Amino acid sequence: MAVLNEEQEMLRDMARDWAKNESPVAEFRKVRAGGEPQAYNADAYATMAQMGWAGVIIPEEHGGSDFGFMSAGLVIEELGKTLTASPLIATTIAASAIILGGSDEQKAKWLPKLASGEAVATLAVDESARHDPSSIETSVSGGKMTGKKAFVHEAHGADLFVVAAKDGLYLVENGDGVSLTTRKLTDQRNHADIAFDGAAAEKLEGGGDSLLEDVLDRARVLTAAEMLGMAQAVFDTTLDYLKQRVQFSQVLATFQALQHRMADLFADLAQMRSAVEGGLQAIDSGFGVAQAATVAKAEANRVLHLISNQGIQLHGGIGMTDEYDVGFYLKRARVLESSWGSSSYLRDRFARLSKY
Amino acid sequence: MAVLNEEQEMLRDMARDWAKNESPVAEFRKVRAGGEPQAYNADAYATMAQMGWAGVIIPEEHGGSDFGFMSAGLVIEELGKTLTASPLIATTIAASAIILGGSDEQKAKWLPKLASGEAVATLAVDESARHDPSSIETSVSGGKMTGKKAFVHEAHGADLFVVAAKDGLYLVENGDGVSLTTRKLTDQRNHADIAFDGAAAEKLEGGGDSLLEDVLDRARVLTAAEMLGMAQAVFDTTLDYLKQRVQFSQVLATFQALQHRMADLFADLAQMRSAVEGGLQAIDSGFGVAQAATVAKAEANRVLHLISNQGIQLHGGIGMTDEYDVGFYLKRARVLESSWGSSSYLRDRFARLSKY
Amino acid sequence: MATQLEPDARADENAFRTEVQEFIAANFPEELKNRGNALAGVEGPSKETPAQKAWREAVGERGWGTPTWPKQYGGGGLNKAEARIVEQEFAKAGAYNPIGGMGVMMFGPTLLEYGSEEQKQEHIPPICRGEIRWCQGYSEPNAGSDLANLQTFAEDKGDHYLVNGQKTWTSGGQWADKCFAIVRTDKSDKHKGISFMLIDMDTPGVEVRPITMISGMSPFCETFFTDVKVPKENLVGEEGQGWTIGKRLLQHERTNLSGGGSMARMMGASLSNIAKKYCETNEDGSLADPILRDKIANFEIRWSSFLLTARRAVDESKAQGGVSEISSVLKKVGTTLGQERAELLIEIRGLQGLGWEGDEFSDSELESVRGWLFGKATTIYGGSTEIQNNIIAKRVLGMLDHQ
Amino acid sequence: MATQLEPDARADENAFRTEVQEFIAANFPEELKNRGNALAGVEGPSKETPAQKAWREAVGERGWGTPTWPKQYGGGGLNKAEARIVEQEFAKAGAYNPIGGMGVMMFGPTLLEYGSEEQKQEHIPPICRGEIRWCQGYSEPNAGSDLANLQTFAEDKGDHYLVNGQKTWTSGGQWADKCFAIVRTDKSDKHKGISFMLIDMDTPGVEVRPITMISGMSPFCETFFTDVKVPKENLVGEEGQGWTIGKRLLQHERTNLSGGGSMARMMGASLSNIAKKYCETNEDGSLADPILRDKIANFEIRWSSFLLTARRAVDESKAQGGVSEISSVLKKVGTTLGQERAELLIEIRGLQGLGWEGDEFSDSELESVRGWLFGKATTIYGGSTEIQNNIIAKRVLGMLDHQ
Repeated sequence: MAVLNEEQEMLRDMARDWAKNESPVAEFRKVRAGGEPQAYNADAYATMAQMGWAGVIIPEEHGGSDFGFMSAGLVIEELGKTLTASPLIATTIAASAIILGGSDEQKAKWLPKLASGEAVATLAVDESARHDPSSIETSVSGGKMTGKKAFVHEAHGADLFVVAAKDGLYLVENGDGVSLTTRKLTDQRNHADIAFDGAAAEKLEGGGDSLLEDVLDRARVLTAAEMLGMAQAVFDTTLDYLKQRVQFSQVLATFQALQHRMADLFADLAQMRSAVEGGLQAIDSGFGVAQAATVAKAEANRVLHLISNQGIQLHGGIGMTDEYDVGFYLKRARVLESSWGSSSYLRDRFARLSKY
Repeated sequence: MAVLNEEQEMLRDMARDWAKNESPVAEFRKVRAGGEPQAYNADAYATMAQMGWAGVIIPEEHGGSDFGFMSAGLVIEELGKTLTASPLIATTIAASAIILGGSDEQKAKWLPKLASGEAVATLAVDESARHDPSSIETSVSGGKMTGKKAFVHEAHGADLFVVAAKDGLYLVENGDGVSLTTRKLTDQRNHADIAFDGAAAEKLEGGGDSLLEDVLDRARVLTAAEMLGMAQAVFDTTLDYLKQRVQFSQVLATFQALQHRMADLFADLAQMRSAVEGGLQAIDSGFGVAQAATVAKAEANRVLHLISNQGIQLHGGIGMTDEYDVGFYLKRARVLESSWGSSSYLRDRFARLSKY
Repeated sequence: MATQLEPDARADENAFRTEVQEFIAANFPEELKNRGNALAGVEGPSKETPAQKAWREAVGERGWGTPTWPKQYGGGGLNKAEARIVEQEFAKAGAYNPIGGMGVMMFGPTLLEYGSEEQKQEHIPPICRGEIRWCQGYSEPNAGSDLANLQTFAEDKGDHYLVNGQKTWTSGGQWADKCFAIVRTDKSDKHKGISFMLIDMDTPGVEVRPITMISGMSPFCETFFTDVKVPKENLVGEEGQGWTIGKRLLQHERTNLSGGGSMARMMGASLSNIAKKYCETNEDGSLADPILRDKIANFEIRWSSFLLTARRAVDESKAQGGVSEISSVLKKVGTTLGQERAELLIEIRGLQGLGWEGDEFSDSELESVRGWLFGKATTIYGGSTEIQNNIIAKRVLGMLDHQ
Repeated sequence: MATQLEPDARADENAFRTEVQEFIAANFPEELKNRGNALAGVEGPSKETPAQKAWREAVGERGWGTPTWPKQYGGGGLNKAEARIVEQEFAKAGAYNPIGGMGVMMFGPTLLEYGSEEQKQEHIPPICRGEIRWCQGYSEPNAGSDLANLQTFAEDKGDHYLVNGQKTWTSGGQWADKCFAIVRTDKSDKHKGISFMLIDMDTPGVEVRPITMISGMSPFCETFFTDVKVPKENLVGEEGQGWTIGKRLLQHERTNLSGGGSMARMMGASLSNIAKKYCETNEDGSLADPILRDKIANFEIRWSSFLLTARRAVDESKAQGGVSEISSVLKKVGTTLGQERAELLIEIRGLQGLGWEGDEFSDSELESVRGWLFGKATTIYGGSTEIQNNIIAKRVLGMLDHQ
C-alpha cells in the first residue's frame, strides 16, 4: 500500500484494531437481525466520531483534524473489511460538499456537528436506479425543493441531505416536506427513496460549475476505499480457507489451478489498491482528480466483482450459507458497484475526460 | 461433431487424408518461399477440383455434386487444419452468389468452370480495412463498373470477381479495367486491392433484396469452417506438446493449472464447433441463416482468438519460432477474424437481427 | 418396445396424439393453465390445491409423468417419440408435468438399473404417482467435492444396519419421506467400503436442520443420523457397490443439471426483452445503450452456441451409442452462462435489480435476486467447475496426473 | 555518496542541471534530436553514424549513460536525484541515452555486486562507454522455464575450463562480443553444480545460428559451444555460486522488463489518438464507435492502474528497504496489458493493421505487426506468466506445494 506518515499509520492501526475487536461482521449481523431501516448501530457511530473519524477531512477550525482523504480512505478501508455499517462515508461525502461549496456560515453551522457525530448527513443525486447526474429533475423555487431521489445511501437517520437540483447542490434538513420510503436492498443496509415536497433548501453557492462532479468524485473514491477493504478481506479469508481446507487428502492451497487463480486475484487486488490510493492521493493533491477518481471506482468495480464471485466459488458450499460471512461481501459488492457509476458509466466518463 | 451421413464421412475422410499427406503446413512454407502474390499452388488446386471439392455446393446439372454446405464445411475444416492455401473458399462463396442470384445463362456459363477448377472466382465487397457492406461506393453505369475494393481474398489468379456495387452484385471478369495491387498481410496469403475502371460488369438479377447479405452469410460460415479447422489443429498440437514436454522433471500435461486451461479451451472449442456446424446446417436447411451465420462467425472469432494465443503461450519459446507451425495459425487467425465481420460487428448484427 | 418408428408409425403417432389431447381435455383443470409445477421450486412444497392434486393423480395414474419408465412399475411405458408427444401436447395446452423431484430425476433411473425386483415394486410406483418425496444423502461436512471421503458409518447388526454420522446439503431434507444415501460399511477401503442404502426419514434418530443460504432460502438441510436402524432389505445392490451405484446416479444428476432444456427453462425471458423494459430504447425499438446491447448480444450468441452444443451432445451420444465427450462440458458451460446472465440482469436493472424485500420491487425482481445468489451454487454442487475441469483434462484429454 | 538531499541540495541541484544543459548544448548533435537510440532495437545494431558515435562517446566519457554506477569503473557516480536530472534534461532536449543493452541492464549491476576487483576494472568501463556488447547464455533447448536443469558442461582443466553444450534464445548473440553464461561445473548437484562465467564470443568453438521468429526477425540465436577454452579468471564468484548470481541477474532483468518506464516507452502513442486517425469521429472529436471507445477506455484505465502499481512498488521497496511484494505482479500484469494493447491496435486498424510488407502500409503499421507478434514472447521469456504465478502463489501467498 501507499507509504504512510506516522499520523496515518496510527490512524490506520487504530481503525484496524477497532474494526477487528469492536466491529466484526457479527456486529452487522446484530444490526440486520434488528431489522431497523436505519441499519446501523448509532452508539457505534458515536464512538467512531469520538475517535475523530467523522472529522478526518474537516478543517481544524471546524472541529476536524484536516488529515485529508488518504487518511479518511485508510479508516474506511478498515471498516470495509468487517462490513461495518455506519453513515461515516455518507457524512464524509456530504462534508466535502460543504467544504467545497459552502459559505462560511454553512460551514460553521454544519461541519462541527458532522465532525463530532452530532449530525449525520448524506448526498442525494440520482433519481433512478442508475447513476446519471446529467438527468436531474429536482428543482428549487423560492427556497423550496420539489423532486424525488432514489436509493439514497444512509438516508434513515440523516439530519441533513446534500441534494442535487437542476441548478446546483442544496442543503436540506430532515423535517417538513421530506419523506422517506425504505428500499431494502440485498445488502440489507440503509437505503431509501426520498420525496421533497416544498422542503426548505439552501444552496451551496461556492465551488464553481464543477461542484457536483467534484463531490461525486469524492463519493466515488471513498466508496472505492470501502470496496478495497472488502476485496482485501475476501481475498485474505479465501486464502486462509484454502490453506486449511483438505480435499482428496490434500490442502486446497496446494492445487496449482487454485494457486494460479489466487495469483491472478492477487495481481488484480494490487491494481485495485493502486487505483484507489491513487484516487485518494489525487484528491489530496488537487491534481487530476476526475481522471483518478474514475480509475479508482472503475478498478474497484472490476476487481471486487471478480473477487466477490471467486470468494464464493473457492469456499465451495460453505460460502453459500448465511452462517458464513463471505456472501455478505458479495451482496454489498453489487450495491456499491451500482452506486456512483457502473463500470460502463465510468469507462464512458474516462473516455470523455480524455477527449475521445 | 455433427452426425454425418455416409457420403459426408467419405468426403471428410478423403479431405483429411489428402490434407495430412499431400498438403501439410510444409506445403504452405513452399508457397510462402516462392513469394508469388497468388500464394497458392495451382496444381494442388487443380487436384482439389478433380476430387470434386470445388463443386460441393454446385448443382449436379452444372457439374457439381450438390452435397451442400455442411459437406463443403467438412472439406474446408480439414484444409484449415493444415493451413492449405487455395481459392477453394473464395470460389465456393462466389459460386453461391451465382447460384442464388444468377440467371440460367450466368449459371451455365460459370458454374461448370468453377466446379471443374477451370476458373477461379472470388467475392469483393469491402472498400476499406473494415467489413462494412453498408457503405459501398462502387457503381455501375452502362454496364461499366467504377470503384475500388480493399483486401480482396484470393484476388490474384481469379478469373471472375463477384463485386458488390451500390445497387447489387455484379460479375466482372478479370481483364480490361481491372487492376490489382498486392496487399501482403501477416498471413502471407493472396490478398489484393482492386481498382475497377470501366470494367465490363453483368448484374446478378436474382436472389432478391437480401442477396448481398445472403452471400455474405455464406462467406461468414465457410470462413468460420476454416477457422474451426485451425482452432482444432492448434488445440490438438498443443495438447500433444504438453503431453511430451518435460519441465521440472514433470510432463507439462500433469500441471493442474495447464490441465484446467486446456479444459477451458476444450469447452470453448466445443462451443465453436457447435456454432459453425449450426451455421452450415442452417444454410442447408434454409432456416434462420442470418442469425446462425452470425453466431458461427462470432464464435469462430472469439474462440480462435483465444486458442491461437494460448497455443503460442503453452508452447513457450519454441512456439515463437518461424520453424514451428503454431505461429502461422496465429497470423492467419487475425486476418480471418478481421474478414466478413469482426466480433463487435457481428454482435451488432446479432442484436439487429433480434430487434434490440 | 420399439425404439425405431415402424413404417406405419405416423398413423400410430397421430392416434396417440389424439389420445393425449383427449386425456388433457378430460383431466387438466383450466385454473392451472400456464402455471408451473408448484411443487418443483427449490423453496420446497407449497400446499397442493384440490385441482393440483387431481391433475397429479390423473397423470400419475397413466404413468405419463415418467413416460419412458416401464409400465409394470407404474411408468408410462412409452417410447421416446410418444414421450415427446406427451411433452408437446402438455406444452400446447399450457399444462405442466406434476411428477418430479429427485425420485424422478436421479433415484428412479438408478434403482431401475440396480435395484432388486422387490425394491422396484416397492419404490418406483409411488415415484410415478408423485406420492413420495426423496432426498439425497451424499455430501458430508468434511468431504466437499471429495465425495468418497465420506464417514457416515453403517454397522452390520445382523438383520439391520446401525447408521451414525452426518450428511449435509440434503436438498429438501425437511420435506422428504425417504433418503437414498451412500454410507460406509467398511473402513478399510475408501471406494469399496461404500454402500448405497435407503433410509426412511421418520426412523428414530434421523434429525434434520435446515441451512439458511445467502439467498435467504433454506432448500438444503444438515441431516444427523444417530443410531438409526436401517433394515437389510434397504441395501441397493451389493455391500461395497455403493460407489459404483452412487456415481451412476450422479450422471443422471449431471444430465439434469446441464441439459439444454432445463437450463433454458431456468433462463426465463430473453435478456433483451427485459432490457427493453428497463432501459431507454431508440425509435426503432433498439436499445439506446450500445455497450449494454453489445454485452447482451455477446451473451446471447454464446447461449445460442450452448443450446447447439447441448443438442449436439445428445445427437452424438445417440449416434455413437455412448456418452459424447462434449457432454463433459455441458455442466461447466451452462452453469457459467447462467451466472453471467444473472449478473447481466443486475446490470440491466441497476439498483432496482438488487432488491431484497418490499413492495417497491416486483416479484420477478425479487426472485431474480434470490436466483442470482442461489445460482452461485450451480458451479459448486453436482461436481464443481474445478472437478469438471479435472474430469475433462484427465478422462477426455488424457492429461494424466503427476506420479 | 549522499542518498538524501542536504539542506542546500536545491542549489546544488540547480547547478548540476545547468551543467547537464551545457553538456547537451555542447555535445548533442542536432540531427539526432527526437530520434530513439538506434542501437536499442531488438533487430540488432544498425551502423553508427558519425553523429551517433560522437554522442555515444561524449556521454560514455562522463559515465552518464550509467549515471548511478561508481565513478571509479567509468560510471557517472551520481545520486538518484542527479540521475533524474540527467534523464529529464535529455528528454527535454530530445536526446537519448546512447548507452544500453544487456551489459547495462543486467550484467553490469550483477558484476558490480559479485565480481572481483579485476573483473570490474576490466568489464565495467567498456559497458559505460558502450563499446562492448554482451549477450546472455542462460536458456537451453531442453530446459525451458526450468533453468536449473541446464546441461552445458564446463570441465575443469587446471588453468581453464573446457566448455561443451548448447544455449538458446541468446539475445543478439550474432552481434555480441562477450557472453555471460551459467554452466554446469558439477553434475552431482542440480543447483550447487552451476557456475557463472564470462565467455569471449570469438573464442574458437563458439558458433551462433540466428533463430527466425514468427515476427520475421532474428533477435535471438542458438549458440553452440564445442571444446571452448574459458580462462579460470573468467569465473565470477566461486565455483558453484552460479545459481545465486544467475538468479540475482534475473531480478535485474525482471525489473527492466516490467518497469513502468520501459513498458510505457514500449507502448508508444495512446490508443485513443491512434483510433482517432483510423476510425470515424463525431463532431466533438470523440470516437463514433462506442464499443471500440469502451474497449480502449477499459484498457487505458487498467493501464493507468498499472503505472500506479509500478510506482507504488518502487515507493514501497524504498520505504521497506526490500523488494515490495507487489513487485511480483509487475511483469505479469505489464506484459499481459502490452499484448492486449497490440491486439486492440489490430482491432482499431482492421486489415490495415495486419500488414506484412509493401508500400501500402506505413512503417508504423508494419512495426506494430512485428511488435504484436514479438510481444507474444513477453509472457514467455524472463520467467513466463506461469512461473510468475507459481512464484506469487508460493513465495508471496505461502500456498505451498503438495508434499
